[in-house]
Amino acid sequence: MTVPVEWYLVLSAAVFCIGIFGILTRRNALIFLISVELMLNAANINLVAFSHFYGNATGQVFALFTIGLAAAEVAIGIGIILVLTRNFGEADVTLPTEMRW
Amino acid sequence: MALDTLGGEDWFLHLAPALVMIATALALFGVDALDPDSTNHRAVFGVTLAGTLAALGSAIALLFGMGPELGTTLFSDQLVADEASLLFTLIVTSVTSLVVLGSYDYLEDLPDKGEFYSLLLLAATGMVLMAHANSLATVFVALELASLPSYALVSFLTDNRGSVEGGLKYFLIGALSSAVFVYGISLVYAATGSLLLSDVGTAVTEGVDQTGVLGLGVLLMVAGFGFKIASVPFHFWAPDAYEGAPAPISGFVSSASKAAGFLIAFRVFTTAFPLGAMQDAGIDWVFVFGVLAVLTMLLGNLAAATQDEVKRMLAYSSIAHAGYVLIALAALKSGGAHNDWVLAGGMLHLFVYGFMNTGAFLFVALAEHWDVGRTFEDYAGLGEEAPVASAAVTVLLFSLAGLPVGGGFWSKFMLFGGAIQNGFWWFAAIGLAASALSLFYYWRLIRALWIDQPTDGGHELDGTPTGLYVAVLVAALVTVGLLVGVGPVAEVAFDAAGNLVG
Amino acid sequence: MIIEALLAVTLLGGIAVLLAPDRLAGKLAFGISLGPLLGGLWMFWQFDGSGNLMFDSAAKSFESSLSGTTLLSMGPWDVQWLAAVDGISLPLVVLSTILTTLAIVSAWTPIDERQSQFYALVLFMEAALIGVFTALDFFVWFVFWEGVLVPMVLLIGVWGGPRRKYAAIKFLVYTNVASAVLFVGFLGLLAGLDGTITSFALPEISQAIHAGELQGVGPFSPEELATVSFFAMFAGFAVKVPIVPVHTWLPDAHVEAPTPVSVLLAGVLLKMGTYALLRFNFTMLPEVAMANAELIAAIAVISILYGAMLALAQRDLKRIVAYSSVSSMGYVILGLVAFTVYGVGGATFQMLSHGLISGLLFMTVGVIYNTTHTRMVGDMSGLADRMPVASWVFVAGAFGYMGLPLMSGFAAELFVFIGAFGAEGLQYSPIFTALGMFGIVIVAGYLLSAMQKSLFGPFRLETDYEIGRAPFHDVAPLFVLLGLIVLLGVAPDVVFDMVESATQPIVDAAAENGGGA
Amino acid sequence: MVNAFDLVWLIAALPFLSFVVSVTVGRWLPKEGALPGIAATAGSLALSLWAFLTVRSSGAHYENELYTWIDAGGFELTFGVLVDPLSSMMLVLVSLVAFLVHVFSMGYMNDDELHREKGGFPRYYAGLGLFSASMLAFVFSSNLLMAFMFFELVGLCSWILIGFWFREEAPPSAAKKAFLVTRFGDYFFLVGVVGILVTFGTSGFADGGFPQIASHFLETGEGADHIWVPGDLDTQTWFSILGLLVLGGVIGKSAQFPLHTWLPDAMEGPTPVSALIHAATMVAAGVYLVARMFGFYAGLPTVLAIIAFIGGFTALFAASMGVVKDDIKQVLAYSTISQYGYMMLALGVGGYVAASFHLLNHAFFKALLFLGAGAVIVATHHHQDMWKLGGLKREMPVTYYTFLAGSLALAGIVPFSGFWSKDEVLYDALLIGLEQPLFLAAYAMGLLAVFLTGFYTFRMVFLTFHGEPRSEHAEHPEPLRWNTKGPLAVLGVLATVTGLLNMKPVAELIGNHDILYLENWLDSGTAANGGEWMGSLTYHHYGHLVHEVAGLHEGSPPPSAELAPIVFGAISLSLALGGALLAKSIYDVPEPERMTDRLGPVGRVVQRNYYLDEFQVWLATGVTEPVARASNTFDQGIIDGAVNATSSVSLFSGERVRRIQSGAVTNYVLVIVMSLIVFVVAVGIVGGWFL
Amino acid sequence: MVLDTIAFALLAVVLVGSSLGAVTVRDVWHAALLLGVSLVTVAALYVTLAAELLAAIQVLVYVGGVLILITFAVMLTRRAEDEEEVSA
Repeated sequence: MTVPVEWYLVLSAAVFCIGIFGILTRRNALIFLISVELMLNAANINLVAFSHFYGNATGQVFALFTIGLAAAEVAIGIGIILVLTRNFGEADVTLPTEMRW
Repeated sequence: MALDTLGGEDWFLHLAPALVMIATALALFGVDALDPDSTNHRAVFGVTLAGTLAALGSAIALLFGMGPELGTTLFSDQLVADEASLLFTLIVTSVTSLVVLGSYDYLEDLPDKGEFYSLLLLAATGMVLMAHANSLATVFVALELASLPSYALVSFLTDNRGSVEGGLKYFLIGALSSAVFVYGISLVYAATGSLLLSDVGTAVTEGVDQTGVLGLGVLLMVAGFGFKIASVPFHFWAPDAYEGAPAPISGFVSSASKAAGFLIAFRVFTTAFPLGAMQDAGIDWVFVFGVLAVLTMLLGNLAAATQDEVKRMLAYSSIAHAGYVLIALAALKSGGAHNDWVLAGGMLHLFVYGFMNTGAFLFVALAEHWDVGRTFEDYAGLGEEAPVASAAVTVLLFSLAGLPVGGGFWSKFMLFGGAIQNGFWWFAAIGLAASALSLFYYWRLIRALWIDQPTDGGHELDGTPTGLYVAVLVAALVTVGLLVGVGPVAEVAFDAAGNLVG
Repeated sequence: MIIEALLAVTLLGGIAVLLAPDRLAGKLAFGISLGPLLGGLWMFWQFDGSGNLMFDSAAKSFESSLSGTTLLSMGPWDVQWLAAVDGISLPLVVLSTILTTLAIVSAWTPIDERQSQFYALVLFMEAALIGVFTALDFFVWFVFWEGVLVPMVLLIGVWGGPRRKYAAIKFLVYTNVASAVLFVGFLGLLAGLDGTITSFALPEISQAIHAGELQGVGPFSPEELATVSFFAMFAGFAVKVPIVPVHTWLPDAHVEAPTPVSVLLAGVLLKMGTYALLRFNFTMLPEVAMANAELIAAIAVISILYGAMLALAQRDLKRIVAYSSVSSMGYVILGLVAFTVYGVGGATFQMLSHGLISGLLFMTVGVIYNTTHTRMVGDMSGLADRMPVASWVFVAGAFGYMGLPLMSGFAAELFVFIGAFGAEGLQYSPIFTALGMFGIVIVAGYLLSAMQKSLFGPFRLETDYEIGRAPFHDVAPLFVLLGLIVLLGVAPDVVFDMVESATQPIVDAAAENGGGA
Repeated sequence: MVNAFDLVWLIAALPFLSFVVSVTVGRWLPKEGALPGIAATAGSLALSLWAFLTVRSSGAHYENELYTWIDAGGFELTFGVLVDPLSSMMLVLVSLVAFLVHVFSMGYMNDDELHREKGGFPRYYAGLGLFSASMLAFVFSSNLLMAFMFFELVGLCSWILIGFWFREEAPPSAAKKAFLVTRFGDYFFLVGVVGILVTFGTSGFADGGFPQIASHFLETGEGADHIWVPGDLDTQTWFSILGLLVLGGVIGKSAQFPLHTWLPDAMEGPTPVSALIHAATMVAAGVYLVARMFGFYAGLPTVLAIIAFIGGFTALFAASMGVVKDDIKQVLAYSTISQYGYMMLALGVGGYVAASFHLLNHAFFKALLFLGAGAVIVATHHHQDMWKLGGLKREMPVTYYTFLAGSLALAGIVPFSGFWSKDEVLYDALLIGLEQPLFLAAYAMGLLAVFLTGFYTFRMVFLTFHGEPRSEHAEHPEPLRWNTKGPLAVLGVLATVTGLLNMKPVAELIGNHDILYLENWLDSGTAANGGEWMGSLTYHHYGHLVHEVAGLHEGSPPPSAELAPIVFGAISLSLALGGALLAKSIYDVPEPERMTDRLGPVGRVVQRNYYLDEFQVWLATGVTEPVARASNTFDQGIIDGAVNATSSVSLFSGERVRRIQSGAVTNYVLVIVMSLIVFVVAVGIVGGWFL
Repeated sequence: MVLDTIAFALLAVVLVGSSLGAVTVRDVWHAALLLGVSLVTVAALYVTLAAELLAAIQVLVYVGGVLILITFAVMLTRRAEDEEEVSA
């Protein structure tokens, strides 16, 4: 391994931050989902990189779980987003604000 | 390889509650699949209740030593079976049983009953697994297993904008939090090279090079837990989701899910991040939890005090209670003589809280069933019309406030007493002040029930929903029973806490 | 077993009353309340204990075989069932049972809705009161202590006057904050005794503190811990007593509560505070009390005078009696801080006396209110013309309150004054006492004015019905109370003997620990 | 053999029994309680006489504990009986007057159809019975605490009886005022009692009692160990403080300046009550108390001076107000105050015998005057204004002559009783006054009051009985029955002759001190059996204390030692006569004029009682009430306001806090992320991650 | 050696770029496509880290499953939006 593992750390952090940036700036529920996926991927990059670094498979296995769960999450999320669209007419997360305070 | 040694000695016995619930959930799919168009509610309900009660019974049996010896790890240390896991299995299965009981009447006119119950059981299974999780990987998987069905359950009323809104917020914040959480795990892995809690603990104790990475990871994990247990400032989903969700689900999520979240927090932070080593490394998570605890107690109670709707008040009160339990983490002290007391207080409070809070939410379910309305004013006069249920919820509310009419008194005493013993008297002071304030808003509901005159001549209460009634009564009776019978539970909690903080 | 039996009878009776139909509830509750009443009197008759339960030297009376049973284990600590009485608590138990029975009778007229709930709550409260005065394990005690709160707040909230909601929530939150404070204070003591004690038994804790086992906790040295705990508990109990400036819940609660509840509130509930002060603060931590004797005495004197001045400004008969309680309770504090047999014993005696007299006055005001539907001094005049019995009983009670000799109030106040006047541990004790004693002038001022304006003069009251005599069951309790007041005034030794025997150890301990005398 | 002393408790118990009878079954009895009262007081009188005679015959004194009220904490508080010359004399006096008043009441109350109080008489006789019981028990109290307790009870009875006509406006108000003002004095008394109990560990009067301990200490300096003194106060100063505190009660009860204001108002009560309580007995309680514990006061010169000065001042002050009153009972009330001033003056100068003497005489002649006034009042259908009376001499001869006897006694005209005792008081005061100027001032005031007394007494007599009737009622007074006339006659005789008991000037003149019966009687403790402790209750002993311990020496003897008492007696007699003659010249005319108007502003001030009532009312309503109201405002506003503010602030902040839950999920995320960043930065900086 | 570094740099640039694009482009559909790009890039990154299996699963599950789901959702939700635009 020639690329220092810290670089992966930095890269994943960058992706993670991009994800947060997306969540903070966009109102579309799907973009929200996409951003979350990016963050999960950032975690995976870390896991895989350090799995490689430490030479054990733990990280990779965990990354596998993460991918699976991310998929499930998207499935549930899309279900909810569809219901949201049905009820509120738009996939805009800032729309439902009936419950507050 | 024989079946019984697949994951470790007697693994299926250790995991019996979870397995029973998974099996029940699958059976439900089966029952439901036979005739999807006209679900036989009684059958589905019966199967579910039988399953949860079986799980509850097995948990109790295990706790009483009728199963294999406790304190073993399963599946290459991925899972652990000890007093703590059993205690929380007990909490989760009890709450689930109550919620199932209460759901029968609640679901009467709703579609997709089978799905509801199976999601409930799957979520409960996830929570039980959370109680058993012994590695960051299983923690995350179990957490997600518990969360994903919960999202669906919260937005179960697909035509109800409130339910959808609550579900959406729950899901969005949940997704963010799980991403943050898993990123935190990845950083911890990066710093320590392991996901097993004990191994992480060892690595931390031996010292890690990347303190910043570890610290960031820990804090991100705190955020993840904070979401799960609805601690300020990660609580934002909670009031909206609890308010929007079907009332039994509000009770379920705010009791069981919170309890499970707390247990893994207890386990992770005591095992994987030993306090002494972490403080040496400059990662003072106790301080962070202290801040969270104070913020949560204050904000939860203050916001609850000014609510107009009963359900939302209970939602904020549930946040406030998370604040009390956070003291269990915040009042730990490196080498403190009474860490077990503090931690046991937290566990005990979660146990009692499971009954008190679920009972209270089920009472709201009862009111929703009767179409009473949402605000305190709408509840006026219920005490005369439904005296038994009102009396039960009165007891529950007083107990929530910490008056010694129920087990809530003991658990609060353990929490605050332990904090004082460990020298964190200000937590006790803030907690008690907050409790006193909490009495104010719980009283508003009691007042509405017993004192206020109904504005438009009372309610038309059609029918007596037996299931809900039984559930509320059982919750109240257990709560009162815990006033005198808290001893055995407290012992288990002490043992469990002793195992964690050693 | 008698204590346990009293508790069980009262609790089960409460449940029975709860299930009874409304029209029978009052009579049934009366019948049930005779059980604890007779039991209490039997205990009083048979009492053979001596000394103070908090001390080793005590000869316990009525301690059953159940005592010492471990209810719960909390880690290394046990919560036990410990119940016994001594010369301080037994009179208070008897007072509670007497007043409860009388309050139930006096409720027959004014309480006309949700009767079974009302009487059941009263009985539950009686059980909790007996518990408070008999339990010797902190947690059991605290359960009873808070257990009094719940029925009381419901009684005020459901059956109270027009502002009952405000009064109830104020009472609830106020006293609960106080409980929280005292709880922290006591937990501080427990923390300081870490490793010494294995149970929460108050005698054990008290003796451990006296033996100097208290250790520092956190930033506090043992002395600081004792002081902090003392004042935390003092503040907590002060609310219940109540002592100025934490008294403002009292007038609201008293005024809004229905008459029988006011009777119990003033007659017994306030005594919980002073009883606890005596049991906890002044028995366990006498040296702190003595070190701050002047401060406490000043608080007591302010309570007496300020409370009396407030009473002077009131126009509502019930409010007058309510504020006068603040004043009267000040005497108790003054007596306690004196640490003399007459002071502490007189304080205990004053608890009893005030319980009886304020109960009598509240009941009389209630009888008047039942008939006239007003309590405002300015609204009525010459009531003695139409309601001679109630009026003259009120006069008798008022003179009892003013400390007329041969009534219990005089005996109690005199004992307190004698005890406080020469208190060795209290600097300027004669001045404090003399200032406090001025309360007897102000009390005469407001009670005489109120009587002159409302009872005497030409009869004047606008009603559209005939003002007539009150029914027998309304006035009968008044005479029972009056008889007891005179009995205690003429023969204080009936009670004071046992009070003295329970007081002496406290005084001795104070002399040893506090270095006074 | 039954001993009289063993039955002394019955003296109080019998009237108490009549009280119980009146309260319980009184309304069904004939005369509604009067008869049991008469029987009981007659019994008391008989027993008192028996006790008196026993004391006289055996010279024995009797002290006994009846009942231990409480015994705790090192000293016991008891009820006991102390019968000695002073108390036995007082017992006879009180029971006699009580008996007569009971009899008179039948005529005054029961026979008066016009002012019948429906169902009220049992209450009246209950009050009288309770009063008699309390007063008699007060008299034979063996200790100060017991005395205080019955002192308070007589106050209660006074309240009940003044407010007897409670359906009217004024009586309840007067009753309240009487109780409050005396209560104010009793407050000091109670402090004093408590102080004495704590200081000496006992409040007994007699053997081993506090007067003995105190005087023994003052005399010899011994026994300091058993005396508790607060702080580093000088013991004698402390005694003086205690003495002054007790004196507070005396001033209140005996209506001395400045707490005298209640007594004139107390005249709202039925007139027999005024006679019994507010003239003859209860008001005497204060003076009696000082006499009772004179062993304590006798050694305290400061206190004695204060007593004397208050007494002298009150005598003059009250007399000046008596001059201008129009209501016959008011005149008598102020004269009562004035006469008690004389007694105080006497005590202040060590004139223990003179005070007792005047107390005795005054009780008879003032009771007589009040009953006479009562007879007038009842005969004229409750007209009390002297300007509406007049000329009653013809229609009511018995009343007139007895009233005249009482008036002569009051004015101090020889040989009626008042002359002898008043003269002795003034003579004693003069002797001390010659040495100490302060006492001389008191004497001068007393002397001046003699003139005023003569004046107002005869103004009253002339206006009431002489001249022409000035109203319908005075013209045709109702006839009176035996039950009114009988008591008047008895008292009339007594007022005339009791002065013979202690004719000091005569004794000095003839050099025979044996005729000083009263002085010898009060000194009989030593004379009779010479018992060790009884010495402490004798006039002799007191005199010794006053002279040796208090240091009040009698001044240089007057120019002619033998003539002295006569000379000064003549001076006061001539002053009294002068006053009487002045009154005659002004008022014994067919058409007397109101002279008060001519006095101008001074007259108005006097007529308004020097605005002292207004001042006290102002203290109550102008100072105390605003303070109370201010306290209430403070309590409601600040203290309760703070409580409510706490809740408001909580709720307000709750209202604010919950606003961060904006409902928009992006805001939630923002807050979560920002707080996460804050946490990371904070913990990072604290933990040193960035180093 | 250098090759690895260059590959990493290249992948990193693509990853960051496409990720940024995914969260910033206006159109959701484009965002989904760009997410696909970044997911594939991550898979490529896995290959460089000797996690070929994971890379395969990443492509299968993410690109094959998740992305299709998202695409599907985009279609569904967009239609709703369009309808609203039409009606508006």
